[in-house]
Amino acid sequence: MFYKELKEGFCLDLTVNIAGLNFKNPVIAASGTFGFGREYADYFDLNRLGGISVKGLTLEPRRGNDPPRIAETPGGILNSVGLQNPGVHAFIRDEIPFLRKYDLVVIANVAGNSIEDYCKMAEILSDADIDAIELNVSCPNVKEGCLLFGSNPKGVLEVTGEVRRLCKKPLIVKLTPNVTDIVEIAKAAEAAGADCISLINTVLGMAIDIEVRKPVLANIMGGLSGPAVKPVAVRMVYQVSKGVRIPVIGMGGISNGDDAVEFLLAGASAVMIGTAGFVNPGVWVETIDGIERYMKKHHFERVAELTGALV
Amino acid sequence: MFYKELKEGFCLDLTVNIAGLNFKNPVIAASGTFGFGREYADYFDLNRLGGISVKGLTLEPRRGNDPPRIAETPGGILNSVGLQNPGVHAFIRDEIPFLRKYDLVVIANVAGNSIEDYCKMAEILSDADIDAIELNVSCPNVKEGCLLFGSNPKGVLEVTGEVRRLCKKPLIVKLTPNVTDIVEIAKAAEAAGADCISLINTVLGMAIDIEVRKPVLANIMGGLSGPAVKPVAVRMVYQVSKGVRIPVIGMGGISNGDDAVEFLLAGASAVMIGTAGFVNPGVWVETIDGIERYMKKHHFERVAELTGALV
Amino acid sequence: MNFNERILKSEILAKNIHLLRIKSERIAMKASPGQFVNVRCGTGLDAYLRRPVSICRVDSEENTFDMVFMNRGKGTNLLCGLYCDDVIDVMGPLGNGFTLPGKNEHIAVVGGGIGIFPLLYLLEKSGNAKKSAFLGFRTKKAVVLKEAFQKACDELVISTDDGSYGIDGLITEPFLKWLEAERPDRVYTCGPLPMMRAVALSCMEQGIFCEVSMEQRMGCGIGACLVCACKVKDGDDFNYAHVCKDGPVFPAERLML
Amino acid sequence: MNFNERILKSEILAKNIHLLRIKSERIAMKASPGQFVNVRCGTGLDAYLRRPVSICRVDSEENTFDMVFMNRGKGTNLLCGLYCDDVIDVMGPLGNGFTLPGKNEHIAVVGGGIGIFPLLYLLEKSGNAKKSAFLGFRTKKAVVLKEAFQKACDELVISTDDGSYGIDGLITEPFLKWLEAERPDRVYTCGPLPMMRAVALSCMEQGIFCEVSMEQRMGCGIGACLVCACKVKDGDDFNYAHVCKDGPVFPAERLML
Ligand SMILES: Cc1cc2nc3c(=O)[nH]c(=O)nc-3n(C[C@H](O)[C@H](O)[C@H](O)COP(=O)(O)OP(=O)(O)OC[C@H]3O[C@@H](n4cnc5c(N)ncnc54)[C@H](O)[C@@H]3O)c2cc1C
Ligand SMILES: Cc1cc2nc3c(=O)[nH]c(=O)nc-3n(C[C@H](O)[C@H](O)[C@H](O)COP(=O)(O)OP(=O)(O)OC[C@H]3O[C@@H](n4cnc5c(N)ncnc54)[C@H](O)[C@@H]3O)c2cc1C
Ligand SMILES: Cc1cc2nc3c(=O)[nH]c(=O)nc-3n(C[C@H](O)[C@H](O)[C@H](O)COP(=O)(O)O)c2cc1C
Ligand SMILES: Cc1cc2nc3c(=O)[nH]c(=O)nc-3n(C[C@H](O)[C@H](O)[C@H](O)COP(=O)(O)O)c2cc1C
Ligand code: FES
Ligand code: FES
Repeated sequence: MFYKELKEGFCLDLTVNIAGLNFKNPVIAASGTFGFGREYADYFDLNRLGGISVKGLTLEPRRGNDPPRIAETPGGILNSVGLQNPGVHAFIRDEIPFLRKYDLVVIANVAGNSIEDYCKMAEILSDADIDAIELNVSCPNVKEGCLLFGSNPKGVLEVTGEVRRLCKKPLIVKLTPNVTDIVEIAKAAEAAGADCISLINTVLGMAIDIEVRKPVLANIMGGLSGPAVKPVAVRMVYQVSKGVRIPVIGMGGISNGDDAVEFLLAGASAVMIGTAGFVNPGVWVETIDGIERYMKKHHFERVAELTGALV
Repeated sequence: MFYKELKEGFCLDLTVNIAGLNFKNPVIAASGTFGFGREYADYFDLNRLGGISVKGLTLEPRRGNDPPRIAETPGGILNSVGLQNPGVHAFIRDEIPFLRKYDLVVIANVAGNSIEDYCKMAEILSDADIDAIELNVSCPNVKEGCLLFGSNPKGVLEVTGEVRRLCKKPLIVKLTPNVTDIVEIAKAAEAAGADCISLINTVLGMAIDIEVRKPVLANIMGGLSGPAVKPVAVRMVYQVSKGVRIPVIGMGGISNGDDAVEFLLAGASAVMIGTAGFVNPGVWVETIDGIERYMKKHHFERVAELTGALV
Repeated sequence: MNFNERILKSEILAKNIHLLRIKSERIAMKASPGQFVNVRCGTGLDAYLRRPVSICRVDSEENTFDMVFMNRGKGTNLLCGLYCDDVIDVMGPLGNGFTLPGKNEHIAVVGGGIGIFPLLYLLEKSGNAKKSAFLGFRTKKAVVLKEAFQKACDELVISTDDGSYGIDGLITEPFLKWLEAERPDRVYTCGPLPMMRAVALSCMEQGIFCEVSMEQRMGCGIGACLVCACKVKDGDDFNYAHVCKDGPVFPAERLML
Repeated sequence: MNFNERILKSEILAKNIHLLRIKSERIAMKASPGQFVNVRCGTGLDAYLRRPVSICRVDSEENTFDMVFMNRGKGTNLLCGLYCDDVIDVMGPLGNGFTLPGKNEHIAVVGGGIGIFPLLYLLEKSGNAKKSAFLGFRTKKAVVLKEAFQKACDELVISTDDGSYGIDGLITEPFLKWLEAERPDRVYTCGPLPMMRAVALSCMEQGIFCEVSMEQRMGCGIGACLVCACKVKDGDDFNYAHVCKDGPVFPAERLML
């Protein structure tokens, strides 16, 4: 029997500590799907969230790619937003004060065209009122930088290492699934001083509108997310969490508490959720509730015990 | 306007010629999903098919992996059959005579643990009554060989090159999507003398049964196929068909004529269909009919004109 | 989160054009013309994303609203299977609607195809303005809601692409002639891009107030994912606004048409 | 390819246990006990694979068959929404069934949970054999088809895990005692693996003919994809047979239990 004794006055502990950050629960809004939180604040109390990873930031404002930027695919979506964002300075000025009204971990997701970009942003954000930096070396929707760094261990080692030297905040490195050997890349990030790995970013894909004989996305290719990618994400979380000693934040297609538990059991310490929120803005809150239900049913007191708890 | 004039007495030409092989239509049963054709012969006339790629063969019989070997995932399935097959000799003795009763292109899909394995099978099959050899360097479900070769250009170059020297049949190399740069690998196959590239094999994935806290598959990980992978497959077909001069056979999640057309437009000369047949044994025939309907509607006379015909 | 509402009426207006009347205090109380709802089609993976559909009219006494949609893909096809008393998951009202006209102003709406639906709501909410409506359809059989429009405006001009009903040809032709002659206070347009472009450019040339309702593929529908981009002027340069939140209605001058 | 058939009856036998009666000449004419059908649940991606369900009985005059299933996941849940006159997509009959007993032989069936359903069909088709049935359920509320079994056999023994109905405990206990006393000609078993193992091992020890109906996750359901592997003896070694084509019914001696 793998059940533990149910205690009297049993009380659930949903907190997780990752790289010194205290999340009140392991459910985090995924970067790029949640803006800076303002929109979903109309739909639920952001205080429910464990954390938020904000829309990917760049040093300068970016206007992003031509539309259409989204295509529906079986069980998922392709997007090619191309990192539209107001730039790191506007973020600090306009968005942090809003986010700080809530009790949640604020993660700044950053993407650069060059190592210097990443370093500058890390410096700037080290002095800003955020909790952690998520290095996005995995965005498939921009021409330079980013994915290039994330596609090989050397690139990840370099950019992570340089940023690490300047960065005074806990450093999360977000990996792309579009690689042959994800573990090798995660290890490079770890070796270079990352405090945490998050994965997966989107899977490079494409859809064609056969009536007009053109790619659906103006940018031709885009990043696949949503339920369709879940098995790929679970696999990578499993592999990476076995391969590195730092904690892993898992994501990719999570739509409910059961999915989140799947990632935790695979080895994740926390999860991020993005695409499913487009369909169901209640997904973050329902996922927290669903994890709780699972813990009660299976007699886990602390959510941290779920991490890697395969039998 | 991209429509061509509709001629009187308009008649559709569904044939495609790939590496000297004449397919009466571009729809081929995908390896491992169609056995050696016997089972589906009870459901439709195999003469309707353009071709069949038989269950992956090894030099010696293999009994495959422990069950469960299949898991359902959102919009797809994971499998970990592990190349269960009677071996190449039994195939020649017991299956070729059956297949030869039908008018279709017979492709022998082969997988090896070593380059010698591949070479021996290529020699043996060169003298057998088959039409082409499909080099499976992409099976994620066996411990040694196979995927190892397919995961890097050097491996593909080597195994393709060695086989090419012995192989008297048209040589198709089937690629795995679990790589950072699919084009580089396709180019290696082309450089080593492949006549055709087929892709994608399954995407490495994993599913966990949270009630029992175990991976669903006995083998832990498995290969993802079905509709969920379609955008990844279309993207890779698009990239590879732009990167090599040899023809490409596309597959991954095709469920109907529209999906097949999407692959053709992306650059494929023909398509293979597997998983969708489990749900709908009529899928191969319906796909042929669906391609025809599309050609009529869009005034294409020859299916070969669809290949890469993005506007 | 629960956006489920009850359907009170499900009606086929023409081949592939369906109307649903939905009871929803939430939406009926807050909606304004030009806004839309984001509709879940089924509950599963088959049409995963929500579909944006305009609010076509609101009955604020009954707390109902109508939406009219064309069956043209996986999602809308699933909506065709909904009947009276079924439940439908509708987020909304979303987006920024039209600027309502002032009293006694003279307004014109110019709509084509599925673009006509939000314009009906606009006309019905435009009080005692003087209202002209120009509607283009593909063919006679596609003409829907004629009576409702007739009631809601003072002057109704209909054209069909194939001439099978009303004026023969595009609706822009009669409209542009009329525009020059009448010089209304405000023009509102929704429909195919070439139509809207022609309408907006003429209005701008003549200095007439014009609002355009844009379409784009959407993800979240509320401004969080930034996929529904729409090119807007930004000084000498351009930028991307978002149809779901900044729009769907934009002043003609803001757009790069 | 069209495997659509009409549902004549949809009945809830117990909490989460549903019966569907389906009109199908194709299946009713060809089926034999132990075979199954592979059922499409819905038409979309939500439960993508077909679900194997045993044929529970056949009425060859009416050309109908019954299937009884437990609602325990995405697919079976979709099947719960089917009613009389709805259409259902059922491939079959599939697999190899039980060896029917000879005249006047004495047979026993031992079933547990959802494993009892194919055994009813077997009893009903076993003509004038002398028939004993041993059925195990979780609890009293889960006991279904009692009358049908009673009619179809000469002796019916029921147990429940919690003792709320019939004998208290596992059905293997009364069965194994009975087996030694009665030494029937043939034993057939379907249900949880531990139950089938106990039954099969005892039969083999005592040299009594025994067939076992196996379960495995399936892809194609017809023998083409090789996913539904089942370990079988192969000389001193083992090999994998396939539940959908070589089974689901196997002689006990073939299995590695
Ligand atoms: C603000 C707004 C208001 C609209 N109001 C109406 C209305 O009142 N009546 C009506 O019939 N239609 C309206 N549309 C268009 C409607 O959203 C599309 O026809 C519908 O999404 C197509 O979905 P489908 O399932 O039929 O097609 P599919 O091809 O299955 O759709 C695939 C994906 O593309 C998106 N998509 C396809 N076409 C469009 C389009 N033209 N605009 C936006 N997304 C699209 C879908 O939402 C979906 O995500 C409106 C669109 C917008 C943006
Ligand atoms: C030959 C055979 C005959 C069967 N007869 C019956 C019957 O008469 N009545 C009945 O209630 N059940 C029967 N079963 C079991 C039935 O197939 C499963 O309960 C059902 O597939 C579960 O599907 P789900 O959608 O409820 O579960 P999900 O968890 O959504 O299923 C996910 C996947 O796992 C597969 N799966 C899950 N459990 C099983 C299982 N126990 N066996 C095989 N596949 C499984 C499903 O088919 C599906 O592919 C039979 C199984 C087999 C192999
Ligand atoms: C519209 C959209 C925009 C995204 N933008 C970013 C981004 O700016 N930075 C980033 O690291 N990931 C971005 N992602 C990836 C998500 O954060 C996440 O890794 C991925 O979508 C998988 O999770 P999901 O299936 O729950 O959405 C984006 C995803 C989507 C769908
Ligand atoms: C059960 C199963 C077994 C497979 N076995 C093989 C194999 O033996 N050799 C091979 O090259 N590909 C094999 N494949 C991969 C398919 O041929 C195909 O590349 C993949 O499934 C994508 O196509 P689909 O989505 O149409 O199934 C197998 C796939 C499945 C689902
Ligand atoms: S649809 Fe998400 S921002 Fe408009
Ligand atoms: S399910 Fe395909 S071989 Fe049995």
